[in-house]
Amino acid sequence: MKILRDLFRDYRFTFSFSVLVIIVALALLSFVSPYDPTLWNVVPKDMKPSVEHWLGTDSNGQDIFWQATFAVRNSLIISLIAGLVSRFIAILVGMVAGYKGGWVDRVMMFISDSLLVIPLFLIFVMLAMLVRQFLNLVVLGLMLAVFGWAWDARVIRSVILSLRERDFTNTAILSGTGTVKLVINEYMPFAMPLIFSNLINNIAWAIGLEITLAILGLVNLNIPTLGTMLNWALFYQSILLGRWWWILTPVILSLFLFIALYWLSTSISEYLDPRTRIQRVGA
Amino acid sequence: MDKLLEVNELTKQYSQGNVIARVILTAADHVSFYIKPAEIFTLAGESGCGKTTTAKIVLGFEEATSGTIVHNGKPQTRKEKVWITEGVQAIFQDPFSTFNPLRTVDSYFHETVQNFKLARTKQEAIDHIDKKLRLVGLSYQEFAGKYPNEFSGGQLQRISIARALVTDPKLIIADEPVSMVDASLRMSIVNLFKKLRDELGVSILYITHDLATAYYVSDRIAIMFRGNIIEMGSVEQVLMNPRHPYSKLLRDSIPQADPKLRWTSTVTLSELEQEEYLRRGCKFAGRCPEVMDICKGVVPADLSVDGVLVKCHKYSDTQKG
Amino acid sequence: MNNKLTVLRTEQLKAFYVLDVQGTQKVAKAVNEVDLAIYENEIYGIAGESGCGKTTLLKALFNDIILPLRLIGGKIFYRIGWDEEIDVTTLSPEEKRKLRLEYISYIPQGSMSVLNPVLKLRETYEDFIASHVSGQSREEIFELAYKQILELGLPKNVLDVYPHQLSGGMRQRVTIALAALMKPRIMIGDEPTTALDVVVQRGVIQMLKDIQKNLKNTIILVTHDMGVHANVADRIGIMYAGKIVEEATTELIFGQPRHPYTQFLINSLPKFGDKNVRSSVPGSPPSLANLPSGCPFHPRCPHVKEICREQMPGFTQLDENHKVACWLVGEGNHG
Amino acid sequence: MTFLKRYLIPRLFQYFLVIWLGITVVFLIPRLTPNDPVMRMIGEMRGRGSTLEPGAMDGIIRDLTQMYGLEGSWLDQYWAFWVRLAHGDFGVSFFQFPTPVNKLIATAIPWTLALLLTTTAISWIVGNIIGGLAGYYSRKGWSRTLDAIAMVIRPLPYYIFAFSLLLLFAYVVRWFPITGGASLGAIPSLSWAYIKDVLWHSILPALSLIILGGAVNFQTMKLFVQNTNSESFVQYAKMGGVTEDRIVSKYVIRNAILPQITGLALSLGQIFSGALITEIVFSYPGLGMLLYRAIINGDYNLIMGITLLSIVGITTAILVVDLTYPFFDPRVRYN
Repeated sequence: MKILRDLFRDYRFTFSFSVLVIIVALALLSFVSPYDPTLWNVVPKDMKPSVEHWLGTDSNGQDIFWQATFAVRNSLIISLIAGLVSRFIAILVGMVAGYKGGWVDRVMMFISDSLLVIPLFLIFVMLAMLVRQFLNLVVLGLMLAVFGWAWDARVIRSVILSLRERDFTNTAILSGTGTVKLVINEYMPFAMPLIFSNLINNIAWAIGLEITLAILGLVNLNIPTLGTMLNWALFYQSILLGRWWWILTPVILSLFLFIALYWLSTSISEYLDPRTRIQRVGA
Repeated sequence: MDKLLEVNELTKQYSQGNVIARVILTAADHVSFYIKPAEIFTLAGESGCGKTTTAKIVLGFEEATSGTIVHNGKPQTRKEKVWITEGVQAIFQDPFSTFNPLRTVDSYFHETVQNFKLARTKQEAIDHIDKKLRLVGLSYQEFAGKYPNEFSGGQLQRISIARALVTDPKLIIADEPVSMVDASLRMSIVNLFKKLRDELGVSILYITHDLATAYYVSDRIAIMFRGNIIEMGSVEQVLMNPRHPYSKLLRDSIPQADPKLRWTSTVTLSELEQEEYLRRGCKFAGRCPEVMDICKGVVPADLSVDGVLVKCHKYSDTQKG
Repeated sequence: MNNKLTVLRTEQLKAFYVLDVQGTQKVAKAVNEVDLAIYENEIYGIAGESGCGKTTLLKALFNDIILPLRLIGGKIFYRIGWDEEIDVTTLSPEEKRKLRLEYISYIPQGSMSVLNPVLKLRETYEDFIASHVSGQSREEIFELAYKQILELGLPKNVLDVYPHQLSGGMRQRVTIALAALMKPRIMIGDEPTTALDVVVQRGVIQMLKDIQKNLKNTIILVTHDMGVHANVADRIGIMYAGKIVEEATTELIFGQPRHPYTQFLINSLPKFGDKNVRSSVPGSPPSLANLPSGCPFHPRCPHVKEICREQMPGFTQLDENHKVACWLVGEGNHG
Repeated sequence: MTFLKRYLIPRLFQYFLVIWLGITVVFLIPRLTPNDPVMRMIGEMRGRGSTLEPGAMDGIIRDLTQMYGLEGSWLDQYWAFWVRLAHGDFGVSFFQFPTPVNKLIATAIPWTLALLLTTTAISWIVGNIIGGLAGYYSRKGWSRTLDAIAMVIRPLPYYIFAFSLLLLFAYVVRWFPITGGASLGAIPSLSWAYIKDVLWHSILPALSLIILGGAVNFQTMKLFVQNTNSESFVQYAKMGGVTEDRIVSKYVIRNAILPQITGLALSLGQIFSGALITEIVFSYPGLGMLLYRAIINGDYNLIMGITLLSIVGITTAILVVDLTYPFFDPRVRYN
């Protein structure tokens, strides 16, 4: 509780926390939506925002507000799958590479370095081109996860490497503790804050990539996500036709979502980093 | 003679660089010594002399390039961890790094008791731990539930010793245990070693650069230089009357806490550490005040002079005669 | 002795760390009412355990007070010329900068990281010199630098390399040479030999003594190693919990220590040829953020009296070179 | 150990290994996906309503199989794939049949290179300089303001940021042209009018890349500088009275820039991907736009060509950046 109180002192944390609460609430609202998001022409087309349709309606004959709740929910699902699965890979690779060392380390780090270097976006485009019709939420999330772990594996590895040199590793060994328990008990508490803030960044990255792929038409456009909403809005030339309510909904939602996620991760990692804590003290 | 630990011809080489470019450094070069039961044996030398490397190999944290280690007559194998089978424990230099700052200190004790199945009930475990803590002048109540940063360095080092005692070891390896403890508290740690030796019969491999405490606490001493033991014997003989020129230099360079014993002579310093490692003959030949021609080409043998092992050409005549 | 010229002097110096830890203010009284008078042409040692405030005192003497360290009270005087004393706490940053290296120089704790890793030592020298002199005299000083390097027995190409190419002892000797280059009146060293091996330490101490003898200036040396103090210092101040508790010539500190803390400190040091049992000071040093009342040593003192718990003793001048702050010594003389 | 053996050769080895790995992945992707690209192609042709006779269909299938290099065992295919690459042959484009992929890429590449090189250079240099100064003077108001702005821009993905700029500056306030690399109907020439036209059209895409990249560089550099500022060698220089301008340039920024060079190398892949997306948003006629058209038209060959070329290009660029690193860091140059 004290931690939360301290965190709320940071305006960035307060802001992002509130925004995320609203966005998650939006996503949850989708469960009580009066409309089926996959059906078209359930409401009159191209209506301006009104009491009946808070954010207006689009050219597909869908209510934008309720469509947005589904979009947010699905984008969050994709990115959570991507974030959590890639976190799992990153922790595994980082811990094994860092603790084992030797050629295991070298091979794993070569693979993750290569993933960092290769223009992943193009690889995603190729993949998505080929498997477009199979791209449901889970597959897309997993696809992003398989390629999204490299940076964090490196970070976790370097944390382990520096901790391995500390004597408490040896103390634990001399206390008869096994390797797996040692890594979990001794190293995870140090790596956790990093893993957590990287998880948030990774979620943002996944949402961003989904939007890009969706705009290029490389995902299943019948599943509402922030990206597919933008795709339809662009497809129907909503800007040129002056239907600002349609295009602005996903744009503003994503602007707030990205800023909130980033601020959340920076405020938390700053809070947990003792060095910056001291800097704040002196200011 | 009864030997608790025997180290024979231990060699450790490190290679630096990658597959194409490689330099091999010998950190420990055919190091041999033994430790008797209830004895404090000191391995002394400056940084990079190989004393810590030797300790790590004895503990099984690193593997030797060649050589054998025998515990109580049984050779140390790769599979069996020595601290489980032979009761070897260790304490480290930096008391603040010995315990994870995010864990309570007592958790290490309970973990050890659990892992080694030293108690059946929680109360039994606490009693066992309390007994060990009392040996170092602390008690269970004083430390249960506390984190490392709630103790001073001296207290933590004593807790560290108590932790090592939980498994009732025969041998404790202490790597520079007092170098980061304040002078006013240093003796409380060193005196503990004596107490463990005299009352519990524990042997201690004391690794240090501080010859003054080594003299105070230990029975026998080996002085290392660039991977070799260059002189070994009882502390009285080695430190009060050093034979090897390097031992003399090292001994005389310890600043004595007595303004009447100020240095009068000057020293020459070596500038190229790596060069000394790679030197062919005696590694000290580059700055030895008593250097002879033979020193630069031939590695001196281990000679026995008045019961002291000396690795120096100066004494090859006395040996023959 | 006391007709010696005082080159650096403090009056009731108080420097505290003020930290705001998650809403609560924490004050660490690192330097607490310290009066020092350090003479010209001497090596003054400051001894004490970790966390006694000796490094902070050094920073204050160097007039380098940066947040979260704050100067709470007191004055620091440097003597400029023969008879002019200036209170350096009132100087502007630029005036402070100019005094450094020229008047008072700093010898860091010997480590890799004090020298800029991407500059050759020559460039580091050049930065330090050019910040203080300009024009023709700059070249002269460079010539002087090379001459000095040879005199101090350092290899003459030492300035043509990068810091990581030198051994620790060599780096440390270069920083000492740099500190002495402009013939400062005061040199300040913070554990300059602690990270070094014993043989190298001996060489570095030799060099420090040689420099002091040549320049006839003042060196203030902080170290926890009483052996080093015994070898180099002319006078020693023993610091405990932010205060100087005893000050005397080296001979007196080692021969006739009067403060119980000093006595423990001296008697706990092992000596060759003497295996008599030595004991430590009981207990642990106090935290500077939570000092005991009265004399800060009283919880560990075997001779504690009622007054020790209540009041901090003032100094008793035992003779002109020896003063102690302890209720056991010279009772009634405390002010 | 020579620098060549210790640094250069391992680095080159890694370079070729990465290229090999990347190209192999590109080779494997269509073969590992559950989807036969030839049948998918046929399906798409059907979907567009073209009807074919069964005989002609077989011919097309054979042609396409050959064109994709899907004949024979995987090993044969793999070998043939490399042989084709070695000849610089990426096959022909489908949507501009039968223009070779090479030719399409060749016309697009100058646009992308010009945009990418200038924006990367500008955002790196400007971001680092401003970030460096903001880090050193982190308590100043302007530093905090810039930091707040960067905090908002930094998290935005390329598409969203570019699109927001487009909305703002091309629709809301019509300061810049909406789309294209040049005005419609403008004839490429070296005339001032044409160059001006091209620059005018490139301002918005360039600006979006510079601002976004600059914000990232600004923030990381600011952090690096704040960390470097507390390094011992900076503190030591301050204690030696080195002037502030020297400390900022030669001690702080000079060292803080080192991880930024490595950072640039590591992020080139992302920057490139971002540039492609930006081109799509602004309809800028480079590789990104070409890629977009390839995606819309299902031109797999063209996408593969762009991907392969990008992998080689990016890894080479990274190699070049990495090879300049030793010029900045002597610790790599001399063991």
